Amino acid sequence: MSPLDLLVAAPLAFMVAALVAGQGGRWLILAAGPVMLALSAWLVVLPPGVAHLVGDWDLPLGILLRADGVARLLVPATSACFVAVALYAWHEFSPKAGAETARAHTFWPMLYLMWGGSNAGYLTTDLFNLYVTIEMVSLAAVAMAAMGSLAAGLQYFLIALVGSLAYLLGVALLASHYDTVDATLLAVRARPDLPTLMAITVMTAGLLVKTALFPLHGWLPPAHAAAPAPASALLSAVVIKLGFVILLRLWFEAFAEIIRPAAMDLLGGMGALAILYGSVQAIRQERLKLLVAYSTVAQLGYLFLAFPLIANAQNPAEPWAAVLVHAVSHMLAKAAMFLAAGLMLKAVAGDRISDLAGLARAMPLSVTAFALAAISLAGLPPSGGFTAKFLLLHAAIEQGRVVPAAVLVIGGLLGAVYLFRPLSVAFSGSAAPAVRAEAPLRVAAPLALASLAIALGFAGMTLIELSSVAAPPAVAGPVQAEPGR
Amino acid sequence: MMLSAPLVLVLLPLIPAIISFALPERLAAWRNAANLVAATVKVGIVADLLRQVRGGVDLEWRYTFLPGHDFLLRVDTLALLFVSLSVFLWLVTTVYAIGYFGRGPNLARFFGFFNLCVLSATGVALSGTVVTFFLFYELLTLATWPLVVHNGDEKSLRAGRIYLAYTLAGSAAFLVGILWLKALVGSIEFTAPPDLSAVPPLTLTLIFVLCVGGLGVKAALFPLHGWLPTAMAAPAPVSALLHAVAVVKAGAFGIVRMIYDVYGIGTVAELGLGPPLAALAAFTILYGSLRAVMQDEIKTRLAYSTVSQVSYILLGASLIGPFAVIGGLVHLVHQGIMKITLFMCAGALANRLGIKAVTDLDGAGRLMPVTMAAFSIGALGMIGVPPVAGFISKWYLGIGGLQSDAAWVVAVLAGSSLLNAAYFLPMLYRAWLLPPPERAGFRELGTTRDRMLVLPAVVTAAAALAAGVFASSSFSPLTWAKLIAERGYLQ
Amino acid sequence: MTATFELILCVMILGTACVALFVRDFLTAIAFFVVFGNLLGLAWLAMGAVNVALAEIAIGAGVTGVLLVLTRSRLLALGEEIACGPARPWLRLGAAAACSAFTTLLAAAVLSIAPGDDLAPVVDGLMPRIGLDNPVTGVLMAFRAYDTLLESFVLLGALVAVWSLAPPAAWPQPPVALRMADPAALNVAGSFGRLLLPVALVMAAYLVWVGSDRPGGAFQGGTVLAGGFLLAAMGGAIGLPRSDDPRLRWALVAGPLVFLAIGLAGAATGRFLAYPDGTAKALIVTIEYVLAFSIGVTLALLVAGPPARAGTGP
Amino acid sequence: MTVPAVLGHLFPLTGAVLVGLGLCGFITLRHPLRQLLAVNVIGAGIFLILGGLGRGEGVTDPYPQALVITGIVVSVALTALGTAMIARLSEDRRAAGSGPDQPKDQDP
Repeated sequence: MSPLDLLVAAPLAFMVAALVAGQGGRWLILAAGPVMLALSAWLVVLPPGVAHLVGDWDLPLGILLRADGVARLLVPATSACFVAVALYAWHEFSPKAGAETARAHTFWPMLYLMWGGSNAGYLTTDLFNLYVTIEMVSLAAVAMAAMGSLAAGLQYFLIALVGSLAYLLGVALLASHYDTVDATLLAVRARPDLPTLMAITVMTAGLLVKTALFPLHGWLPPAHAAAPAPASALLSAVVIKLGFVILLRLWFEAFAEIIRPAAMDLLGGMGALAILYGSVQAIRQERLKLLVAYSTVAQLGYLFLAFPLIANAQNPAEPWAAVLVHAVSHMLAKAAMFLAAGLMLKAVAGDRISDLAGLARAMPLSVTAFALAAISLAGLPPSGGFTAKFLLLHAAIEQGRVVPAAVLVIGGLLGAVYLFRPLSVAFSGSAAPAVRAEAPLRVAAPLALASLAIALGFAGMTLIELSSVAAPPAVAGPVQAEPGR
Repeated sequence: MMLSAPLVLVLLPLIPAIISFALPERLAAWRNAANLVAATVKVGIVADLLRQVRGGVDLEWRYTFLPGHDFLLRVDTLALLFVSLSVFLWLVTTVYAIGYFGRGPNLARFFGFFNLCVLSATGVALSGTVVTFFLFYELLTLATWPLVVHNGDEKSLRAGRIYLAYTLAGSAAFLVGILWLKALVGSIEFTAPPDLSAVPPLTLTLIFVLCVGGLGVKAALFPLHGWLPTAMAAPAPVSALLHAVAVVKAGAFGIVRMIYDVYGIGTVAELGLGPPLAALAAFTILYGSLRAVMQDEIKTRLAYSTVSQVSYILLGASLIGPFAVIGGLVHLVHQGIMKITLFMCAGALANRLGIKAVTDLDGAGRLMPVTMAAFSIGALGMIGVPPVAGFISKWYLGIGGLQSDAAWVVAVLAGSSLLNAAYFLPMLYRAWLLPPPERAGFRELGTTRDRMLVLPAVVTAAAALAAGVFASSSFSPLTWAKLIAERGYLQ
Repeated sequence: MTATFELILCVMILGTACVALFVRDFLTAIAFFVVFGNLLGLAWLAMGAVNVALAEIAIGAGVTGVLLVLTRSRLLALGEEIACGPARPWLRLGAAAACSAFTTLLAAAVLSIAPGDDLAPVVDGLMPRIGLDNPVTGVLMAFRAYDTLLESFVLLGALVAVWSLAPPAAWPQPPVALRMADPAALNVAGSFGRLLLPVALVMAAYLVWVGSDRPGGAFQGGTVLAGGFLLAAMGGAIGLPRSDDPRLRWALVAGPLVFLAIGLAGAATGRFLAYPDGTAKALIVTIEYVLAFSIGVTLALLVAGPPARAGTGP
Repeated sequence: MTVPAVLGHLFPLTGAVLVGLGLCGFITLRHPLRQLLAVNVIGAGIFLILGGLGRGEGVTDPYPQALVITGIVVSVALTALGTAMIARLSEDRRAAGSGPDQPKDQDP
């Protein structure tokens, strides 16, 4: 038995259980939560370099599972998100007064499907296997988005479908060309010829659409803003990350040797524009959830802004760690923020930022969760978000890159502008508005996630060490790397 | 030693912070007790540290925060100067805040964030590396914001927005500066100034401008002072401790660190950075005083006075001569004690008599003689009348100016003193010599709460007087400032 | 001769695809899409990929075609037109230009890849270890069983996702009735369905059975089964189940669950999804039967759509 | 480019053209159901590329065959979800248009 298998098998087993249990499906989280957290912890403490082939069938035919730094950071964070979201949703997706609804029945199996799919994606090195995991996650994501707005869900569905097909087209070319779709083998075999470049291009384009990098982000804000709070949290925190992780695997592992610096700069430039555009849009929003959704557009930009910084670094391990820490802390903080926003908006029965007036008095815990998440998202210390932006800014300045450095600074300030606006409204007024009392169990979910995002700020060294476990050569260690050839 | 003294000192306010956040309003008495006990314990710890450090003990707590960036808390003489000031004033302000608020709304939140501010200010003081300093400096911003918007009205929300805009932009510039410097010369500890000789002068100057610009925001250096007067929308205890002491001093303290412990006097002189900064500080001194004269609202007048007075510290630091340094450092303490006295008195007047404008001060001395006496001592000190502490600062600054061949400093000091007199003396005149408007029977020290509101100001006023009268005693701020100068900057 | 046949086949594939995409009337489009799918099946046959040909005809053309027809009639019943959207001329031109350029690049890339069955020897070398003769089943159920396992959950997840779309009042009613409205048609379909369901069952079982040695397998068998269920439902021979029916739930999860359980049993004795020596064939056939049954039920319900309020239908 | 090369790549080239056609359809067509059909054409094209390039002497490599079968099943699953969403959206739109008496889609 290995956590590499169980982290995928267990959620799928829980999915089956939830489907069979029907109305009682929500109770399963009480078992699934501890099990998955324990498995994640097991994964983190595995000795470095643990990897095995499914069914012992050798490459190039078989599928390799691996506990690298990416998985060791993202799997536990994903588990934390799912557990917290599930605890929050436990109340929201419950059968009410005997009249069970479709959502109370279907949310839980889909949650586990998404969970299993995410874990499977983080752990595998097989590009076709990744296609299947993308679809596992997308399927659940589309259905969750459709719970809020069918129209937005349908738009998301069609875009995601084309994105996955673009990715699949690349996989098809690679499989035919190299007779393997394993990233570790491709890293050795890949040559910079037309089919390979074509494959990289279409795969990247498809994944960027799914990751919603500016200017391919159009579908994200309506879908993420309309969904019910737990679904929004999962969509913004977890779903987006899978496409990004696959991009990391492609750009820094499978094709690290053949991707040119100009391509890195292109992605970095799109990231920079995403930060600026997403932040400005977030500032302009009047509805809280749209603000948070545009914040996702902006925050994703940082992940890509880091690409050229990693590729050109003297010591790529640091920006590499930064980008993973950013992914993890964004995951935690964004899930926390959507859940906190959901609680607050539900309490005031509105959706506008101006509806939050006085909530710092009436719902101090929810506002605290929102504020802690905001600190991490704006990259203010002490938080995981700060650690990530600090390392990125450090790398940008060290490399003398003015534009990324400026964007990092401006993005942080714009982030503070849009994130402190709802807080400011929450602190306004002198009388506490009459709202329903906070349910301690539900508040605990965003509070725990946001606190984790803050706590990451104190664990910088541990995170950097974890991120470097089994890291691909292109991003490993202080050895002078020669990227771009 | 598991629990290092610097770490304990920094983290101690966390205990009352958590207690304050957690306790419900009906247990307010317990909350007050926790705050007072913690503040008193901290004074005790600092007193002990003062003794140890005087004897040459060096305490530090270090932990690797990120590769190449240590999180370092270090007790040195300069750190202790700032820490002593803040713990003393913390205790006083805690008493004052309890008296000021009584049982108002949101006090749990207020005391919680108040403690986080003290934590940050102590951290700023004890930081041993630039990055540690930055962390606490930024934390200070975050912890202060809820206090600025405490009242929740449109005015304080606007103040909060402006405050964040200024300070976050400032710290962003500061962060860029320190990371740039780090990229050039490696990690920067205050005790071991980096070797800057290999860095081009233009780059060094740019980095200096970024850092001092960033720190200058909190120090309210012209033209970065805009947030301070609007931030006076906050309740009086907040203005008192944070805006007269913790926040603005954190900026000034940071600039002192930059000049003396990061760049070093030699490099600053070589780059010719002293005179422009001194000129800017001098301009801020005069500008702040001029604006103060024009204000009618007492708190805003005091705020502009702060803008002016904090720049005395910068003036002293940028003149780079032994007497000027001592004058600047000692003013860090003196200005803090005097300004907090003024703010606490202003708060008491507003709280009890509803006096907010200078023109309402008529006869206030007769209604609240104790408060106004304290206020007068503070005001006279600010003007620089001997033997109040402010005189000592100005004296040393003046001599320092002459030493550094900058005789214009004396002119600036004289001009500023005149302006100080111009905005303080009319207030004293109205309060003591004009008749009060008709008021029902009013007892200044009627209840315990009244006493908690008024007596802290008396204590600080007495301290301001003592710091001046006993300036040459071995425990005075002046002596300590001299010790810092001897140990650190005058070899 | 073969080349000519293949050339004509390819031209027809492209032609039917064009019509299916761009013809104004959507029913015509669907008809051409089904023809297109069948032609693709022929192409796969021409390539000697009988397994894929079966899957393409049954699933790609068959099930997808039925889905499109049913959805079309639902939309028409709601009064919605499915016109060939009047895209702006410049958009059409731009799209055509961009897609031509993309196609050219893609074609060039394809041309520079040498075709070849380089992995076939590897697969053949491994086949004796699992005791099957159909190498495609070997890849699907052993060498890349992990993909197939996850895929079975994708199918299950798709049904759950479709169910999640049920209107609040409709849960847990059965999907929209597929029973034909015209009594004469119903009569014909009814007898047809009654006749065909057992045939489908037998055929599905046969497909799965031969799948281990010759073309066929769980997915193809499951699709045939689904077809049988659907025809029977259209003819009123069987009713569609309520979505909270526990028997239905077990039928849906049985395949994926057995697959997962056998995979985990492998993990307990050695490696996840590894079959102990000598048991491979038996285990694979077991999985395939249960999986085919679950796939049949799942596909049939996927086609039927989400639970609906009584009385709504095409 | 020689004639034999094209003939040897006949199916994958057809696949490439199908991908282009499908993409063009996806961009220009407005109705989601037609877009879904276009997506299926793209998918068929990709499978044809994958299978056609795995074609050896006489038979096709079982490895790409297995990938294609997996791909076809995933694709039908997604198509089913897509058609269900399109139909439900249409129902909702009609309900919204025909009057407020119809229960709106809302949070449970």
